[in-house]
Amino acid sequence: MDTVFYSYHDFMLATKTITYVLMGLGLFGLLGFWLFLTGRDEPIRKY
Amino acid sequence: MNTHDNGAKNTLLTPGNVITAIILLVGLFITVLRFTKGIGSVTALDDNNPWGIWISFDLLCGVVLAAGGYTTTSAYYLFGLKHFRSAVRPAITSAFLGYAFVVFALHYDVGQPWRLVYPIFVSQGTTSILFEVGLCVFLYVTVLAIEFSPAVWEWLGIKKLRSLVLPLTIPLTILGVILSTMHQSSLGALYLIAPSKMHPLWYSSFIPVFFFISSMFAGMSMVIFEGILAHKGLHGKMDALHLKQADGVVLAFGKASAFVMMGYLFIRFYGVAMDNNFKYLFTGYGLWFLVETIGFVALPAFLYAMGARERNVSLMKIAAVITVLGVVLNRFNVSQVAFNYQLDASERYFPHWMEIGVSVFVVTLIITAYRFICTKMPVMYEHPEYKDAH
Amino acid sequence: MKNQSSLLRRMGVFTSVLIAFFALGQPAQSAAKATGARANPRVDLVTLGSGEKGREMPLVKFKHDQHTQALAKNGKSCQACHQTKTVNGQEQVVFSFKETENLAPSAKKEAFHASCIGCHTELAVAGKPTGPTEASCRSCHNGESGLVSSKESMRFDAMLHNRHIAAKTLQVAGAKDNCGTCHHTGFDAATGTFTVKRGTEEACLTCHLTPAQKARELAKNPEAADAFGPIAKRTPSNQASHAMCINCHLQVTAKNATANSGPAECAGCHDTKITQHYAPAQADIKALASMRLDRGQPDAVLMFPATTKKEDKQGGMLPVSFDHKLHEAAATDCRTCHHKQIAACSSCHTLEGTAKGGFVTLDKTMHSQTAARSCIGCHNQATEQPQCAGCHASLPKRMNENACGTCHAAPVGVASEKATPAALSALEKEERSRLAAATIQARNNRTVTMVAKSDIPETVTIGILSNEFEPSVLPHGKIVQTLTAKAGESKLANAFHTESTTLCQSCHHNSPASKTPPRCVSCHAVDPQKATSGVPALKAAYHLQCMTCHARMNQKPAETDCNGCHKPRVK
Amino acid sequence: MQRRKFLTLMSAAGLGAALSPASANAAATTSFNGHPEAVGVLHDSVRCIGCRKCEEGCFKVNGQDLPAFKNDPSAQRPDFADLEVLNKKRRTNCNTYTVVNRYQTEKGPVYRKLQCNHCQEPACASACFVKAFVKTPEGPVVYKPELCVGCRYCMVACPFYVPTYDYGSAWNPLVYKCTMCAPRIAKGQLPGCVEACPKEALVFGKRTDLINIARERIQKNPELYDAKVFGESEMGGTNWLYLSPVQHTELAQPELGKTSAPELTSGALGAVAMVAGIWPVLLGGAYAINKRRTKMAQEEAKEAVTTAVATTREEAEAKLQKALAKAEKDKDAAVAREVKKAREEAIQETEAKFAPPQAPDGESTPEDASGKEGDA
Repeated sequence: MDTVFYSYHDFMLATKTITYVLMGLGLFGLLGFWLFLTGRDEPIRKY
Repeated sequence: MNTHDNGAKNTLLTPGNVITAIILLVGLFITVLRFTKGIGSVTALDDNNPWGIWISFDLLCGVVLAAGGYTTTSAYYLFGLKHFRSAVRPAITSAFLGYAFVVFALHYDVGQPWRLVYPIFVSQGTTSILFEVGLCVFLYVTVLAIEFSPAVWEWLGIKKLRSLVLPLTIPLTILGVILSTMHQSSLGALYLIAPSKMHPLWYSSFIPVFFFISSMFAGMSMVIFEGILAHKGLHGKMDALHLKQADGVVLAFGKASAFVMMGYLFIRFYGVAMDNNFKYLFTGYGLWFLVETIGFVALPAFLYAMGARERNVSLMKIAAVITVLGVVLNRFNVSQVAFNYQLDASERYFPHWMEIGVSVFVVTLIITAYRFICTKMPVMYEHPEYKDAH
Repeated sequence: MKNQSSLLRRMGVFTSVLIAFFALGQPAQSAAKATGARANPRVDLVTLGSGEKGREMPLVKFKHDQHTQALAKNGKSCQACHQTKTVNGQEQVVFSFKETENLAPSAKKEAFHASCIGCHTELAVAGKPTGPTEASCRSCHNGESGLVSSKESMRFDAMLHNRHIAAKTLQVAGAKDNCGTCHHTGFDAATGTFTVKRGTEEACLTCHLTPAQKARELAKNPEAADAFGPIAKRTPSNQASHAMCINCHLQVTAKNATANSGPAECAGCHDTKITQHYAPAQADIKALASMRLDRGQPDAVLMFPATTKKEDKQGGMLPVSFDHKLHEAAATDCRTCHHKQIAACSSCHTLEGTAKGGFVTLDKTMHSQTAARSCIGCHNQATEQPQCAGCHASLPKRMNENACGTCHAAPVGVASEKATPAALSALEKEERSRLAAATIQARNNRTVTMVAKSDIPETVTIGILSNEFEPSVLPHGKIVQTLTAKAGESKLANAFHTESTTLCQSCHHNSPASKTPPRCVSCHAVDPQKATSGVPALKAAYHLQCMTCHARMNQKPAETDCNGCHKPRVK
Repeated sequence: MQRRKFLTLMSAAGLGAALSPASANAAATTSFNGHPEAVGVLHDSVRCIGCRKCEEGCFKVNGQDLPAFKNDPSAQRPDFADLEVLNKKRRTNCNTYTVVNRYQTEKGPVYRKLQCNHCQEPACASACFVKAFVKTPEGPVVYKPELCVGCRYCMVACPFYVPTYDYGSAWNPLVYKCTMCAPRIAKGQLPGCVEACPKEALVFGKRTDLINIARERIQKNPELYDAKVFGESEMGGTNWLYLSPVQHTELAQPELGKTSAPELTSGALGAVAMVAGIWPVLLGGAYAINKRRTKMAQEEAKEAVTTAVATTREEAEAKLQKALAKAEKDKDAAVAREVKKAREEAIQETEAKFAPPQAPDGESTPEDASGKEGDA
């Protein structure tokens, strides 16, 4: 599955697309981890 | 809109209303022209100058002047500066309106506005800085809409939706800062791709940083500036807390602005040093660069500092106006004065009156919408039912 | 009511933001585009300044000729501004302002102001037209006046040189010619006299370095010296030439006002059109042109490759029979070839290269393609004249290996076993010179017969590509005749066009010389897609060949005039 | 197991391709030189005579697709025999894919053809946020009108001022630029302009071959040519290459440097990911720190009050004991009443002294301090 890139543009297009997807996943992942991290601190208050 | 407050029929023909009506009519006329005869019929754009004031003012200035949203929310929610409490809602409101109308104004500028969602849903050109701007603006408008929505729910009395949104405040604030950082800087990064077309004094590989840092004090100064306007026009809509905190907001944001602006001033000159562009400082463009940096950054920074030392709120308000003008000047310098600087005068761009007309139209719409929201919804005051919970 | 007025105010703020930008933005743009005052070129501008630090005013651009003329009108001489001193028994003008040479800047400034304003005021009092007086500083110190110098360097070409040699007003006591009037080997400052030594003449610039050269040399080494002595004591070229030329011209005029004395004002020498100003009479041109400078140089020489290595004295290549006399007439002056000093090329440039010759080897000295002073470089330049450029533009400028023998040929009348570099270099100098002269004579006598008219077609019809045009009729015979006639005018062409088919080969290239060259289409494909890489297809080949030649030889039709060669096809 | 699952997920999303090690560090250690088979055109200004045949050839191929002529057969065709237009500085527009301009130089008039240079690293493609420009492996940079939003960022980005816009169209305004006749090339034909050139001032071929041809021409006639092949390295190289008798800047060819468009923006794009990664950490941290600090301040204040109250209470108790003892001694009830009053006074006084610290603006807002909304 090794793609040959002949131009830097093609390379960037591929890597940036992946990065954007990972960024989205990462943001949700961090939020989840934050909740996991602080889960025992105190109960989440409901309004 | 104004008549809603006054009610009496004889006030319908006030100068303010007449001017608003004329602007809206002219705006509608240009809108019709734009969407029937094409962009060329209402603009002075050409093949050398594809971006006019609809980008310079409506997009670049519009976005940077709406930066008050993220600065205020992060100051209040993230850094725990409680005396910004009353400034949060107005700032979110104006940011939301600012962004909404940036998107609205873009419909005039792009050739096929019905395809504006293409970059997000159809074909993602991820190498483009504009893709990033588009994605961030799209997400940030959504974030701002959610952040703003409690005011609507309170106004409409829908408690359920309101309580659904409130727990999201902190994540949304953080997301808002991330998105703002990205697209505020990316608006500057748009110009990274055209080094040969930009005057060296304004082209720098640090231009994204310049745009981001300037968005901080632009946002803060805009909050102060909007405060001045709101106190003149909407004084009656403010509650005690708002009035009590108003001066504190000015002092705190002014002080912060002053410090950020000094840092910004230095990095602008570091940029000149790193590209060895000192020689250009002694040309006409250099003079203009100094006017921008000294006259519209260093000067208001000093005014802010003096205001902070002497607790002089009115001096800070003057500084805020100069700062806002300076940021507008900077965005125009980057996008118009420095861009295509090497072309002959005959090939340069000067806006068509109808372009200015559309921009004025958009600004009028923002003001009108802002007035409507502030008179109807709990923005300047806290809704009596949710007073403790706010 | 309050709301409406606040709306108005808000609108006002936003509008003023816009206005502020455009109002402020425009001057910055126009300022950057603004250019200076319209250029006013003058030959005679002299920039005057006292050298004072931190001056407030721009330097004065002084119109010298205007002042010379004004002084003459008012009966004043050069002494109004210049001092004099005695040189070679004659009173000479010193070309710096008054006695200001050694003054402090402030005193110098005072001197300028006193003299200029004093003189102007004097004339003003007398009611005569004059220049600026007291309190009109900017009239003289006008930095943005647009005045620019159009001064050209003085070109003392062969014709001018010959006119000086022929001038009867110039004589040197006890000498049979007047070279010593200008050329000197030394100067005794105490007595103010020149020493003259005939046969050692050099160009003025050989000793009198330009101010820039002098400064550069002294910066490297304050005690720098060359074959002519220490550089520090040398008068720079501009002072030397003004002192020598103008003083002499003034003296001749003083003795005899009607004499053809040469110019004394700036425009006389520094105008681009100097040769028009002082063109010799038509009758004299021929005589002057055939004059030859006499410095004891040979007419013809056998030039041998020089080497610094003793054991390798003979070099390898056959000598070149060099027609020195012919080249003297063809060159502008001696410095065309002899640059630093008049000496044999090999005294600095050897096969190995020496520091004195800047490590430029003899091979490069003679064969560099691009250096204007090398043999090949100069001949290459000659091929750029219109009568040669037609063919030569399409030919590669590179030397080809067969060309060596054209110059490096065995001398005429020497038995083949003796025609070796070693044997020839062992001959006496006179004998070598005689051999060279004989070889040159034989070369000049050679005539090249062109291919007979009957052997070439008069017209060639090119129809293979005709589409929107009728076939093109090429006037082949006429072209050959024109080229032959043009080449015949050139001595250089006669020397180097050695074969009867040489001229043919400029068009019928890349194939052996022949009376029946291959057709163009044999190499140039009709279909560009099928053409060999780098070889133009047929249409382009024709157009390239014809158009380039026509353009270079200034021949009609114009390149874009299709109908000049092709008749449009009637549809 | 985890890793495999992750990779499977990635592949499923069609992303696995570029994660392989060979291309993972491609940007740092590999140079991108364009597709080896890509074609291009060499324009030789030494040969060009400014006859405008290329403009005519281009119009023959593309004319019917241009806005002014698309639906209007009666539209006046340009007169390509008119060479007077060379006296004006012209540029391409939505009705002309190519123009030839004349430049006065010390070597006489020199002509240069303007059209899309089909960059190896196209700025337009790099700038386009809907991938409407594609650099094909064959060489041409082609435009996909069905994707174009009309933002005109390509026109801002292009260093050669090539993309043009049809500002006159209300419903389908598009970008127009030279296509290198990509459809013709696919059919084995020459681009329209190249075919029309009478002097082969335009040479079509593989870019790698064209560079060799250009170098050979320079080498054979160094006095005719400037030593630079424009387009060889400009902004990462272009597939149109130029030879000139004078410096290329005299022919209004911009001084561009070698950095390609994607390289110019890669730094800023990289920073985006870092912002998305680091900002939540820093800002979340700031939030947590502030929240914790507020809480600590509250607890400290509470503790201080408790301690102070306790101390006072003890002291008062001691006092009371003493007083009681005295009272007992004196058996004076009235005195005992007095002492009790004193004790209460002391407690009140201490409580007032250790009341929670007041906000700077003098406002005491306990509900603020807890940051209720923020407890997500």
